[in-house]
Amino acid sequence: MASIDIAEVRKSFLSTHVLHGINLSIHDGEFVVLVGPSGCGKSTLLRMIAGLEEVTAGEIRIAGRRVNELEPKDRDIAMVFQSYALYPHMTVAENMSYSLRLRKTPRERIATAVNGAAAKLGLGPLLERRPRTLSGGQRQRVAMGRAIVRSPQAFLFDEPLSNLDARLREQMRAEIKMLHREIGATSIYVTHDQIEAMTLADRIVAMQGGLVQQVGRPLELYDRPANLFVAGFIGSPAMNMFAGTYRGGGAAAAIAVPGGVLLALSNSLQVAEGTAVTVGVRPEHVTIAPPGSEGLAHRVELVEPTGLGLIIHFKAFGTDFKAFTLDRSDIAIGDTVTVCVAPRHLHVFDAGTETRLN
Amino acid sequence: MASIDIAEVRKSFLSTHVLHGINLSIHDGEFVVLVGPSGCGKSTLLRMIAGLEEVTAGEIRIAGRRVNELEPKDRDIAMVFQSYALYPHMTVAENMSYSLRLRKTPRERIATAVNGAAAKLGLGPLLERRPRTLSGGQRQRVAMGRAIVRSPQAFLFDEPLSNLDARLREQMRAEIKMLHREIGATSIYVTHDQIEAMTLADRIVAMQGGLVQQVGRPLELYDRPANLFVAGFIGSPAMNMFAGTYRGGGAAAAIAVPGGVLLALSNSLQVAEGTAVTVGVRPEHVTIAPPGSEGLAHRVELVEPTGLGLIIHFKAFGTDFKAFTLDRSDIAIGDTVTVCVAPRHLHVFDAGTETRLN
Amino acid sequence: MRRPRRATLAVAHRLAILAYIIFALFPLFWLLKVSVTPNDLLYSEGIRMWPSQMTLDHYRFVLRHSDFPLFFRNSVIVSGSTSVIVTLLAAAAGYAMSRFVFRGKIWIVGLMLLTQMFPLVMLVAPIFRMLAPLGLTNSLGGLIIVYVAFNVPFATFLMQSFFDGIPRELDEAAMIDGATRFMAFRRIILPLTLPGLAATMGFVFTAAWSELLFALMLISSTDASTFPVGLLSFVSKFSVDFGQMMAAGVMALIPACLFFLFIQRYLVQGLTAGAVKG
Amino acid sequence: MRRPRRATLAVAHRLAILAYIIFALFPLFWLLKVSVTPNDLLYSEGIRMWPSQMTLDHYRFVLRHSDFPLFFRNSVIVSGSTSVIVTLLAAAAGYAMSRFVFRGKIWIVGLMLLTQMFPLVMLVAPIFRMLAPLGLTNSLGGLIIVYVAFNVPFATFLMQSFFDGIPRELDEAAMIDGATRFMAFRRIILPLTLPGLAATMGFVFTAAWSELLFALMLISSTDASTFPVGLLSFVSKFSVDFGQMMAAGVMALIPACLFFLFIQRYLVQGLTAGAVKG
Repeated sequence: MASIDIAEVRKSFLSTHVLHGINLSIHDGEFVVLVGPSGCGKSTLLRMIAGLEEVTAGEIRIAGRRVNELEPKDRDIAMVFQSYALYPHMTVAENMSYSLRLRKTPRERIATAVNGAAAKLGLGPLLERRPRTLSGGQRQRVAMGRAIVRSPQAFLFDEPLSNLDARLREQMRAEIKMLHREIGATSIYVTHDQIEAMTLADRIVAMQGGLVQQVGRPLELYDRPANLFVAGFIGSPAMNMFAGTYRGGGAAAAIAVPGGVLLALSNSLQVAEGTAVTVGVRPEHVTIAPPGSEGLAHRVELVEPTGLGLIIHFKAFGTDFKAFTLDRSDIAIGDTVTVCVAPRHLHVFDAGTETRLN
Repeated sequence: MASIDIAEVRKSFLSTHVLHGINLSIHDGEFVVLVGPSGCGKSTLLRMIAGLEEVTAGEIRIAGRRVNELEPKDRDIAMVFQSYALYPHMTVAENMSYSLRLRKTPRERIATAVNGAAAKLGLGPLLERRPRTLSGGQRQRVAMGRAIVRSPQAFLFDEPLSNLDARLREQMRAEIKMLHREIGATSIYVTHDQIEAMTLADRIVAMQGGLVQQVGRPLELYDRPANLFVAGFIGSPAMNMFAGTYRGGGAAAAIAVPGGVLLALSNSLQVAEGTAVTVGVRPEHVTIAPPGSEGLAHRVELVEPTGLGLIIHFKAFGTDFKAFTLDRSDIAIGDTVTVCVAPRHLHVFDAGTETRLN
Repeated sequence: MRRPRRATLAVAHRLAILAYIIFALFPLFWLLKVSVTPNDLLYSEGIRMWPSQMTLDHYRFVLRHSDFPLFFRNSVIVSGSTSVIVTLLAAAAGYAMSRFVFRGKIWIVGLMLLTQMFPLVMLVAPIFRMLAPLGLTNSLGGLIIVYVAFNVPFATFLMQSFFDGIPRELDEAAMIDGATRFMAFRRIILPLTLPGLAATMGFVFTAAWSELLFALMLISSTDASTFPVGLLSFVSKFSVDFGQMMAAGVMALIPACLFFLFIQRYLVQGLTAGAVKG
Repeated sequence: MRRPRRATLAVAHRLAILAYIIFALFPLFWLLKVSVTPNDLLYSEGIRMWPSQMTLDHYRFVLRHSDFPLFFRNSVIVSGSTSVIVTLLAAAAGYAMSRFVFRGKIWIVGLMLLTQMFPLVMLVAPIFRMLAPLGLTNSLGGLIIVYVAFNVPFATFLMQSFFDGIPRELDEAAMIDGATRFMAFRRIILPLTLPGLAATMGFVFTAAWSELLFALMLISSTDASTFPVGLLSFVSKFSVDFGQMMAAGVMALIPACLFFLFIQRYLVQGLTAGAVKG
């Protein structure tokens, strides 16, 4: 277990700049998730920590020691790959013990470590099997086992669940989280799946375009996204967004939106009257009021049942607007519904800089 | 627009049997989703309807006409592929008009059709671009446009959204649904994603192991899954399942579960006393009661915040049990919670045949 | 392992590449050098990197007073026809191998490999016996037939791998759009395989261009001789006229160079794609 | 297009395959037939599919009274050494080409292609001049050196494509597990490329086995002659002794057949994987 410090790290491939100065401190025992769309640089950053990519500029420290120039084998980290990268010509036990055998660990200690890890992951009966005879979930477990056996300073995960089906992904996600609770090792986990990030992370690092967009606890990112990217990326169904203009001159601060409506804000903003803003509202915070209630009336364009609840689409504020409700109400396409949003659920962003204003 | 009838259709590749007798009637204008895990035969069935795979046995009829022996080009269907399969050496307009040009449609009618489809899909400014210069979402739209231009008898979709990121998938899903409302053509859509199936389908066909497991409206499958497979496949977070024994002898029907607890049922079942059953409960129907309430007390093992709500894991009835709540309660790992489930939310399946009993 | 070690590796790596390039280019350079060295300097300055005097006499002589222009023409006809015919056949066969699954595919591939391993020398006599009654010995036509027969298997293999690289869904989309299998092949798949066709054609062209055994054995008259046979005649002479031979050799390289320039951009595309992915 | 049309296509397809097999197998069959036909029947029964009498006399003569056992031994030494050396070099170079990105990669590949297109005939004289002072003409060692030099580029290409098929993540997993790059190569990647190594080795072996030009030009003594040169000597004779030549030819096929049997299961694996995917 060790802390990992990343200072002003940059990465270029020939003339392509992939990372533009990343700063990040990961505490001992913390579970940090790097999340972002493909091409955001998250995997490159992970691979630089692992030593699989050279550092163009900046410094990476593991347990306080600069590792920029160290070979992967000398960094004492373990990695779980997206493809699992199990050695096809070795049995499960040989896969798991390979790192210890390379280190000339005594045979009894290898056996203890392998059996311990196998017991933790329920791999006992599979130890003599070859990877190709295993199911996807079992391979994933073997890849985890290979990492655990060594008790490394840190675990690195590169989208380890993305080759599994939805059901198994949900289950393995919980298992990884419980395993982390048990072992407590520093972990860095890369994913493009915001639900995985939300449920696994102690802290999420949201990345886009080679830059860190926000770092924080999962519900911090969900409740107070720092900019439009994080607001749109985190949460499903995705946040509704629409353009507006700030009106702070009168008695109460408000946002003027297309259609001549004023949305009241709970606090006034530190921006000039008339600033162009983008307003965000999560679908679950859009309330469908009983008929006859005060509020804005809209025609329902589409109703999507997810089982858990309904996603109701209507045109509002010049955009396709979604409301999410757990009620199985009888709302149908063509109905007119009254919609309201509480001021505390409005997220306001500067339309130019895209950063959060409230 | 046409109906599609599938009668006792079977498919074998050499000695591998992929489909074991499929019967299905798709009505004119209906949107049917074939859903199931990979390898269930859903894509093979779609490809047989398209004429890309030969029919080993049985009959496929489009608009009442047997098409088993027809070439794909003579079936008057359009297909959207997972990889989009756009012709890389043609512009967007050429891609969209290719089928009409093959049919020697007059040039003015081609232009009208292409411009109409482009307008519907917002492809107007892209008509002269080549596919490789487009983003994933734009390519998806071109593939849709290529299908629409022809006004075919039926649309076939082969996992058309699985190459897009989560956000775009959500958006395109709604667009496909709205497009179907507008055009009203018979559509068959293949996916492995149960949320897509739930939100898009007029009727869902759940498949596994080359067999149809259940056919019905989305909420029918969600509320009354016909067997364990459908129960586990539809819904996220996935349904909790545990073993029990039927007790119908006394005053009220109930299920005895490990730990000596009796779960009351709302109706008695048509099975013998002592039948081994599997009980399912959806996580959102598991209620965390206020402290001090009557019910079963359990220690919380894991809390997963999804943003929308919390998934709370605890050990119950000999399994990892999940509850889903929209409340951001302060429940933490190690807390003891009281849990209750309403009898009407219990799904009971025969442990042997795996079919629904209640 | 600290940075100095890595730097050493990088330098060693680059040196190895440089050595390879020199090794590969040296014969070319030597060829060029000898071809412009006057005969009287060839032995006296044999080890110098570049002669003190240059001359184009060898080229002039070869072009004006030898049969090489004729050999060149013959080689162009034979190699050109062979490469076109083989490429057409291989495209059709390769497409079938790529798109259709059938029993015995493995055995066909096995046979194709086996025929590639045949010591061709053994076939000279039977082929001569087959062609003679048809009047196809001593004729460019006979040579073309033989070259086609021997080049089709590998070319098919090559074309198959190119077709394998084009998603099957494109054929299927075209067939659903209203094309027959053949139209899908001709209008959608073939245009996308142009680099592959060019590579195959180039491969076959150069193979035919440099083939010696059958060209030597099936042809006895100078009228139908090809370039390699002409070059060999230099060696067979009592005294080798290196200057002229090398001048002719440089000319022999012309089609190969043209071909490389021609397919260069396809190669760059292919390699760059691979590099970005990796 | 109704079913009958489809059935016709299927039949045509199968007939085409059959024709191909017959075409590919016929020379083999002919070879075998002539090799067991007694000399007196060779011309009288020339067009019969199988002679009325069979004899192994040709084999006996070739084995006992000719230099073919010696040629066979020489060929085995040359081809064996060449294939082992080339495969080792190509494995190292192919791994580097597959795993490392470096500037100029495209030019190296271009050079490799260019050297493949070289009419080898032109290099005979310079190579002879280079090897003679070192005493490497008329020696199997010289031949091995030449064959290695000419086979390394394509073999490297081949090995690169095999390494490209093995995910990079396996090297990386091994390096994170504590291996150096070289150990990852030797202990993880190389064992997984065994089919590729076998294929490359077989390819080089058969290329060297059937090479004629340099074997003819660099070697003049019978002691160091290889099989193809021996076979050619039959042709050069005033009257060709077909029976003996074909008997020798059948023997020449032995290593190719052994090799095919040896790599057959790897081929089956590879092709089956492709078929299931398709």
